[in-house]
Amino acid sequence: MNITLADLIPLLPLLITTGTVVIAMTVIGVKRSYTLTAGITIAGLLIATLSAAYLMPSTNEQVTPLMIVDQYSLFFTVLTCATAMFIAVFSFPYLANLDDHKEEYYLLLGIATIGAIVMVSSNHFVSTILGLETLSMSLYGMVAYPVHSEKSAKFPLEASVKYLVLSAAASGILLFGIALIYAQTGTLEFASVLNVATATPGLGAGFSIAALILVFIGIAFKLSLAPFHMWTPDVYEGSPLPATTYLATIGKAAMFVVLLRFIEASDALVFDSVILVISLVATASILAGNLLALLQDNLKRILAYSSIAHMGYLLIALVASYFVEGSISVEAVTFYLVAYVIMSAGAFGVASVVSSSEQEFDSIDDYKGLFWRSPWLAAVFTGMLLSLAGIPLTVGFIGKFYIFFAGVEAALWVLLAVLVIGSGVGLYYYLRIVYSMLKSADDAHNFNVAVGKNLSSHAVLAILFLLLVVLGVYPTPVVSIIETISTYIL
Amino acid sequence: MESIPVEHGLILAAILFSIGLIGVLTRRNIVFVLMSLEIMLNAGGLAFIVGAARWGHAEGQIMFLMIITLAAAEVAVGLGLIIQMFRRYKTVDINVLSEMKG
Amino acid sequence: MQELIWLLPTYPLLGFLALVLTAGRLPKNVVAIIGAGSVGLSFLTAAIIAAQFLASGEEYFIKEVWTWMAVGGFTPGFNFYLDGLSLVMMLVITGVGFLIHLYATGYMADDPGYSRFFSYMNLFVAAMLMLVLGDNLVLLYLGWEGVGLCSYLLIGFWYTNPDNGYAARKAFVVTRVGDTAMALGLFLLFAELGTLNIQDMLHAAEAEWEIGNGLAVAAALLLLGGAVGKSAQLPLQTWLPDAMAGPTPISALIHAATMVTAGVYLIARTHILFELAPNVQELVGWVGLITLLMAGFIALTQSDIKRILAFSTMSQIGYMFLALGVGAWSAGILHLMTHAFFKALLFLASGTVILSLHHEQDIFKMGALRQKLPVSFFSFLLGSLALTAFPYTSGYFSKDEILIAAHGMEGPGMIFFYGGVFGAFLTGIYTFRLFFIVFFGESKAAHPPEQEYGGWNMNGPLILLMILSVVGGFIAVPLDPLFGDHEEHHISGLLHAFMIAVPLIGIAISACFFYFKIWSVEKLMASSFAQSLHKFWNSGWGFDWLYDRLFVLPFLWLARINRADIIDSFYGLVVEVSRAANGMIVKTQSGYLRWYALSIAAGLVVLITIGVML
Amino acid sequence: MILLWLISILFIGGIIAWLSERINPNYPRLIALVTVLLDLLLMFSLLGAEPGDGGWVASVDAGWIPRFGISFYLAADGLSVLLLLLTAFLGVIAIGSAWDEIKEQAGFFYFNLLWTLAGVLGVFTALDLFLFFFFWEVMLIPMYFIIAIWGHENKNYAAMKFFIFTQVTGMLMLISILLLAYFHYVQYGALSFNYHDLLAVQTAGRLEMWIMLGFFIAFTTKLPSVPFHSWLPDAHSQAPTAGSVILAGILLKTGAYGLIRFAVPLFPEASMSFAPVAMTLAAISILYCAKVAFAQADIKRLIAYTSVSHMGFVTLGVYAWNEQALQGAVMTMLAHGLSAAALFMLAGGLQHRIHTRNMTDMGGFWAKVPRMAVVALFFSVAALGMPGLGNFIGEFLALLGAFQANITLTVISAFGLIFASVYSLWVIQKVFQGEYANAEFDDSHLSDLTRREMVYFGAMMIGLIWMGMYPQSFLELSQPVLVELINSTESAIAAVVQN
Repeated sequence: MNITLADLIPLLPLLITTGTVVIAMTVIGVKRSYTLTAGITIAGLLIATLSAAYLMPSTNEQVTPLMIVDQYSLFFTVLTCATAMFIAVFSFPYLANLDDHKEEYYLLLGIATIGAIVMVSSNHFVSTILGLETLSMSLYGMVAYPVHSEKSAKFPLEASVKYLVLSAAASGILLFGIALIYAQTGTLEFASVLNVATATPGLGAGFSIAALILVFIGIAFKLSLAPFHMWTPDVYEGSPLPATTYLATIGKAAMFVVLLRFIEASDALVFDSVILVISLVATASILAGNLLALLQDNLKRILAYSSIAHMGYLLIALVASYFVEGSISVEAVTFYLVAYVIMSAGAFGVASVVSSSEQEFDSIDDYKGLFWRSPWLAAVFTGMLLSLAGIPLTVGFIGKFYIFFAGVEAALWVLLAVLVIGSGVGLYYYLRIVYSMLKSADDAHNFNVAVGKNLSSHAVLAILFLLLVVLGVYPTPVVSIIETISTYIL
Repeated sequence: MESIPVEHGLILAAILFSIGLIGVLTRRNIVFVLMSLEIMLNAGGLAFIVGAARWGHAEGQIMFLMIITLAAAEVAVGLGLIIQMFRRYKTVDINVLSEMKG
Repeated sequence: MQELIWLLPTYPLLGFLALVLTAGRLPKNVVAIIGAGSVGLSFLTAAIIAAQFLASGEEYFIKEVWTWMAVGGFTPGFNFYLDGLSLVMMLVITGVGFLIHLYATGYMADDPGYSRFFSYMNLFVAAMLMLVLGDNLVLLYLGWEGVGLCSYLLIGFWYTNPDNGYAARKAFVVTRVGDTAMALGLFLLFAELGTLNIQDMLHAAEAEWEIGNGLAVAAALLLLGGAVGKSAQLPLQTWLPDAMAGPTPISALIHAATMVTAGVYLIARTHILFELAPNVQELVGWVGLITLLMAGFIALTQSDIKRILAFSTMSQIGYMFLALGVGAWSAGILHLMTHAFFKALLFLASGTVILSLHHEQDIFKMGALRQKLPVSFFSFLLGSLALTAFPYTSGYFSKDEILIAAHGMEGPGMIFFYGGVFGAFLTGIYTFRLFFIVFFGESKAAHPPEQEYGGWNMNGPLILLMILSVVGGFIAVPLDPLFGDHEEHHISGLLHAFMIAVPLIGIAISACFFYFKIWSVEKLMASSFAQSLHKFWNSGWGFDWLYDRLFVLPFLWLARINRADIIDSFYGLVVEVSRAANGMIVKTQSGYLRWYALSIAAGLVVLITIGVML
Repeated sequence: MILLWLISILFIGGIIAWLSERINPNYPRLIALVTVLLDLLLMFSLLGAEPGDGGWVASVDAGWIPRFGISFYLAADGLSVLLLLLTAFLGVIAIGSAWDEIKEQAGFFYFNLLWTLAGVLGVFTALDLFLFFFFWEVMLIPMYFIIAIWGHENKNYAAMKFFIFTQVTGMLMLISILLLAYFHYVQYGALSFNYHDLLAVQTAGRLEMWIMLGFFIAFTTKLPSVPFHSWLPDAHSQAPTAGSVILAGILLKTGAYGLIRFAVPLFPEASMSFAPVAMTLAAISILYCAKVAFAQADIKRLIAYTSVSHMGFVTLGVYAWNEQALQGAVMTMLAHGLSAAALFMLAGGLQHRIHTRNMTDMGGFWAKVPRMAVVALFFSVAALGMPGLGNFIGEFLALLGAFQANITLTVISAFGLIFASVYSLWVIQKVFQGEYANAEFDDSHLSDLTRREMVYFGAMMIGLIWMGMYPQSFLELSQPVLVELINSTESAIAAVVQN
């Protein structure tokens, strides 16, 4: 089969991003200019975002067997590119003073985004692996980026090694699982494991289950679900903040989209044992995540642990999708992913705005008295944290509401109970951070909170905050969009 | 001609995979850890070959090629990091990489 | 003019407000005018209203002011109900009340809390009038609680001394126990009869309940609970003696003349209900009898002048209960009135004595005050005579009627009769014990009085009350239409003579002990038995001791051991558990790559096993 | 429409108050005061309004999240109006009590204060259960800030406890609400969170009981009732005076309102078969907390426990579910709102003057601060249920009604009247009577109530006397609503009675 030009149109965002990276690379080759490279990347990502948004209403086609470009994938393309752009903006002041080549960072960021775009629009294992590895490879780089810098306070090396080894192992598991599924179904597309090709006798349900679980575990690692979560806090803590942000937002969202498509397509949930396994993982993640974060003092680690819990919440909606007719649980997953990206981008954003590659402020105590030193930053941060805790007036609440709704309709009482307990515990550590911001400011570290220094980052924070509140108070537009696009998954 | 039963191939792959996994668990020398990872990945590759053999498709082979490249990339990055690590810690014992915990 | 009955409580209420709002900034004489004047005004009004009412010859008269609340058939109003009973009560309250106020203007003259004192007093009078004039039980309850509050405030008037505070709280809480029972009675009555308007309620009760009906019994019992609380009868009598901590006019007004008789009023007011529950009515009699005897014995052993009078009050109210118990309603009310006269007299006189001796209350530190304090002397003389029912004094008529009625009752009537007579005998002894010790013998006062304390405003009331105590018995109380219990009981002249003689014998005995000193108490007290008996009586039959063990101490103990609220510790436990869980699970984040890999491998194995096994 | 105004005025006013601080540190309190007074005035227009169908004097209904059949539906009837008035009135009082106490970050303080009030108004008027839950949670956050920023020595713990208790139980209520909406979907083919629609939903048996419990727990946590009460003493003792006023005066009432408006009418059968348990809890609350209150040395903790004890009468009244009992519950809500608020203001005033809440250090203040003593006496007496004052009407009616529903529990609860007298008088004794004690603290600032304070207390006194002497003016407002509610649940309850 040969690809016509028409086929390329849906791939526009992907191509634009790729183009951006290429251009940036050549520019670097010609003349190293940090500002220019960053500018090109940001602009490119912006254009990619817009193009995706432009394509979204009208497009729905299978481009090559590898990629499905429908409204759903385009929606997440928008989300991915936009977030990537935001992170690029955060990175600019953060890396400004790195005593090493800074430009290549943006190449990595761009390439990672390419991988993510491929993932969100993949309904074929090949593209999944391609996207996933592209993403992971560049993430290794981003995590380890300041590794040469003597001044960098953290442990990028340790983080990247841990991440590399473990995620390679996970890829191995994933690949092995895919291979088994392939052996069972004879196709690499996301397809039901039930309709085993008639040509040769099937290898049995147990086989499919084992295969499905292997794949799920491979993905679960990337989503840092318990008990495959242990890398998360260390990697989050060790990486430079923008990389952490990328890992926590796009890395998770793209992976979950794949999981969603795969689970829906493969009818994995017809097997009670698979449902059981997923529920177990969900329970473990919610409890482990929240309990681990309880007394943690390092901001990055807290957010890492909380992300574990949040992924657990998402699994509830995923499980629900099997019991609920209609697309409500898919919508729940989708909306919650959007909410999650917004709020964790915001939370890490605040941290990276005040930090730099020389010194990161990632201890709760660093934020003591922030409320009185910079009400603006504190307000944003508080908003993000309350949203993570699922308090009204924030998008996180609507997300929680979705999850609860799906759970109730599916009558998953046990999981709901776990959800309630988990959220209850969660309140404690979110409020701990908020409270330390409320403390009197006298003995607090004085990191720079001046808005003037990096206006762009603050602008991004403003956008995120605005989204947080608007979607929290009047989510209807997004809700209806998600309602339409979710039909493409089923 | 009489082909090898699929099960056998897959069991072999599984054994390979386990060997690789155990390697990752047991070895303290990071170089060996990387090698064990290679084994795990290639076990997956073998499974693909078996599957491809079962269906007489090309996809399996393609996947195998992909896996090889992928593994190569992983190792490339990995080795780079190992060098950094050796520079900093003068050892390749992965246990030194345990400054972040809790 | 009867329309203006609402003015009665209004005057003192205005007085109260005026005194509170000015917060002691007024000069004393103005305070006195407001304080005593307001009550005087309402007495005048009461007198006129009474005259018109009696002239009109109506049986009752209702003045509706406004609807308090209207909640689904429950519609108590601020309505005043005037009939013979409430007429007597209001006259006693305003009349005696006025005299006591007048006396107090002199008695409290040197007290810094002058204005505060009169504000409380006025509030009390207002509340007491609401109590007796209210046409429904809720309004009565309002007055009931109101007087309780004022009693609390006035007992604890000298607040710097914690003992007074304790006495005040004790008085309030103990009576509150009774009030709660009464409230429950109200709930029961409303639930069963659908109204709390007294007259409608009583008619409904007559219509719906035959005699001895269980509900009637329950209701009557609960109301009785309220009555014994307020009137310091068994088993809620313990608060009254301590209540003497308050200034003496209070003891006269609240703890002798008016408030403590509210229980009698309540029972008389709802007598139909009690007639429906004969055993309860009989119980009332028993309560009265036992109380009056016990109080009598205690009074024998007291040495504090006011406490003696307190216990005698208790025992006199016992007589009233006895009267109610035997159905001698109007006799009971008559005794209520006469008692108000002579007991108020005695208290006020004792007040003069106490002041003259610079706040000395121990009778054994007095003596030979006959010449020094003539007014007090005569007050005490006449008061004591009335109290001991000396023939043709006021007390004589009322007590006489009661005992005769008791004699006429079948069943326990005889016991009531002889018990009552014996009580009168005790009364004679302890009353004149007090009288002789205080006014005769040689002076044991630390610093004897130069001259008697008080001017016209203190002596005037005393003299008026003397007259009333003597002739008060001739006042005809217009109660017959209300109770219609005037079937004449007849007892033989001999028995009657005996009845009259007994108190005199009592007087004679105490004379032999304390005046002629023929017999000596010391000899009597020689035996250890006598001493322990004396101790036992002196401690009021050990009720305080018992109640402390039964209620107070356990409550305090419970309060102490659970100060931290045991329920909260459960949530504390939850916190501890999650902390512990955190402590354990954090250890898994060891930082060792191989450990992490192990967890992945383990998870892999476990999940696969679970998945495939199921 | 006016309801929307009432709420948005507060929201906007809050923001303005916050910003105005930059101009002048004294503006925030002025702006706050003006805002709340404005609200109060607007509310009076509701009093005149002619009730439409269903007795709603005002309502707003706008689409919000159609996907879930969620609409922005506010409506007020007599009951709501009463509570709205209480809210605004105590809002003014609270601002007054904060007037001099809150010095640092005043702007943010009044922002939080007004937003709490806004949330409460929302709770009292929301007739879309999602919206109700939304406001239910919204009012917590500013309250959390008030405690956590301007609180006392142990504020972090207290604020955290308050927040977690209400949040977790709130999630249970959310589940119940969702179940209800889901059943509406199953039975009527459309999702809806509209109160009237959900009233029509048929639930039965154990499931109904579970759903009802979700509401019950959330409401009794806020009320609070044993065993969910233990956040309250901490929150109260740590909160600044204004915070305590809002908490005790208003926030607790949202729980009671929820019981009356939602818990029982939505699940009549379950509620009525559950009534004995609820009333038992009420009785326990009344007695147990009265006892614990008596044991406290921290005066604010003491008052807090008495609040729990008094709110027990509300639960008792609600689950007796007849007109007297319900009116009693409502009157108790109003009267306790004033008396508890006043007592907390007194305690706060004392703490402000002598920097301690420990009663064992106090004594004999009467001579020093007579006005304060008289005021304290008044409100303590009100609290112990003195006839002629509002609290009496409430508790008397509640018990009167409860007696018709369950004699035993009423009798037990009635003992609360005795305990109330014990602890109330104990406070008076300990603080104002006895020998003057100032060994433990510096009493140089122990001054009597200022004229401004007297105005606030005077207002509350008049309020209580009014409630006590002529409660009709309040009862009349709530009467039709309550009767309507009772009638609407009559059949269901009859069914329960038969079984």
